[in-house]
Amino acid sequence: MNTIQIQKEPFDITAIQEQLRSDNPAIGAVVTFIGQMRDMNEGDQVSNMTLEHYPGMTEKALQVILDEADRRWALMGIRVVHRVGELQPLDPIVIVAVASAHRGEAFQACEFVIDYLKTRAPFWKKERTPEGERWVDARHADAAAEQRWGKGR
Amino acid sequence: MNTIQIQKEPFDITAIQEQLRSDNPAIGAVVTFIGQMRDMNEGDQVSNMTLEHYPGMTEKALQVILDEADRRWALMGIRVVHRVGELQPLDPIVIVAVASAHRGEAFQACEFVIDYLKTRAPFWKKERTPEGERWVDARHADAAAEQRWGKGR
Amino acid sequence: MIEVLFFARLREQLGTAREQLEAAPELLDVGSVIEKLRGRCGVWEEVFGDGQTVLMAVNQQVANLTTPVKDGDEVAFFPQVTGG
Amino acid sequence: MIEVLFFARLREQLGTAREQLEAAPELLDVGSVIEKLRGRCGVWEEVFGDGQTVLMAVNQQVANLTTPVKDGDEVAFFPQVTGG
Repeated sequence: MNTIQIQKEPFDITAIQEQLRSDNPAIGAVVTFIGQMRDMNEGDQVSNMTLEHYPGMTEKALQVILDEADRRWALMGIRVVHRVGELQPLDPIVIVAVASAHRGEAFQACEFVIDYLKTRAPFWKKERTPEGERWVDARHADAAAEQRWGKGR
Repeated sequence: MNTIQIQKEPFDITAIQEQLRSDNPAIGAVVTFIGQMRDMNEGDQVSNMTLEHYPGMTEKALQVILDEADRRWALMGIRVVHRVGELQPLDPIVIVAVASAHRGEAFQACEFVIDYLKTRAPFWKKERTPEGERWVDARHADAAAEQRWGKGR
Repeated sequence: MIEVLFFARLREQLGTAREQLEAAPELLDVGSVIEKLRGRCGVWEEVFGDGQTVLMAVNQQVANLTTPVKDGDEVAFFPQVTGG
Repeated sequence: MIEVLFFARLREQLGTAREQLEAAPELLDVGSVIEKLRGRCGVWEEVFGDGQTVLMAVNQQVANLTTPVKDGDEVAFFPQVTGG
């Protein structure tokens, strides 16, 4: 019911949402988060980015997050696709799409999944700026966002 | 920057999101809500539905909601498309797509817009069930969802 | 003239979508328009009777019983909304 | 053998992505693996030194210093994650 994909290739936003939403006529709400690359970070221009991950652990970590979302809310499918490798500004990095009968659950679960992904899934961003390459630092905001959800595991 | 459309025709989910997200390389997050027709309501099978609205007032009511969202959060574009007329199960009814630099604001604003739309925009659903046609009753859950946002106007 | 509109369940119950009311000194607010409509008895009394939830708008903005009404205004009555 | 992996900034600082450590009685948990790596001095001492935030996993699950390690395990070290 839930799927997780890590890939170098761009993903097809339409296909992901269409396949999820047309899966079941009991679905009343689909909430989708798309995270995309910004051309600025911490005040510097960013021309491109490389995303590294830990193959194997990434999928396991995401599976744990999706299982927890299913435990907390009555959902009808979650799709997560995350890109790795080279990215340009405006490229989608990640999509999280959640289907449910009612919107409240879909909104909460979608935000929960991306908040946990940001702090628990082993991805690392390296940016290229006019001053050279640099690894992106973890944001305090992400840890705070995750903590909102309380003790989950 | 924000657009509102009321139409009989199906809307193009892809085009709406693509146009919004590629508008500005400072956008880091796009949150999309799609509400679609369910084949069941209040325990009855629903074969199709007619959506009526109040032309003129609908657009004004939605404009007020989007203006309020812009006042509350730092957003980079909102798209609302709502269908009227005949609908079948699985048909998308409404899409609300919100772009922002960061995801927290996009999530909140998207949920705010749909919560207010559900209680303030003049749309009415009439369902066809095996027992005949019936107007859908307003859900208490929608009024409760709206009230979460406090006094906005 | 005051343009009066009815939507959804109200439109069906009343059997009319729109009518023109002659402006008159006693039609000074939405409440007095409702009084006039209710005076027609029958289904009108039912729809606008006590305990019925009827929402109202003047010139396409949400209104209440004390919202003023004047010649040329558009007054609408409808049930609770159920879009989205 | 214990498979040891390094990612992102750590991989670059240490100049290696992966190595095999001989299993040994004293390598009983992640903390003792770190002790051994830190003993190499130079950049190793820096990366695993006090005050550095290094996250760890055993067999692809988040671990901490007291997580047990045995022959055949995969132990990974990496900085705070920044995906999404």
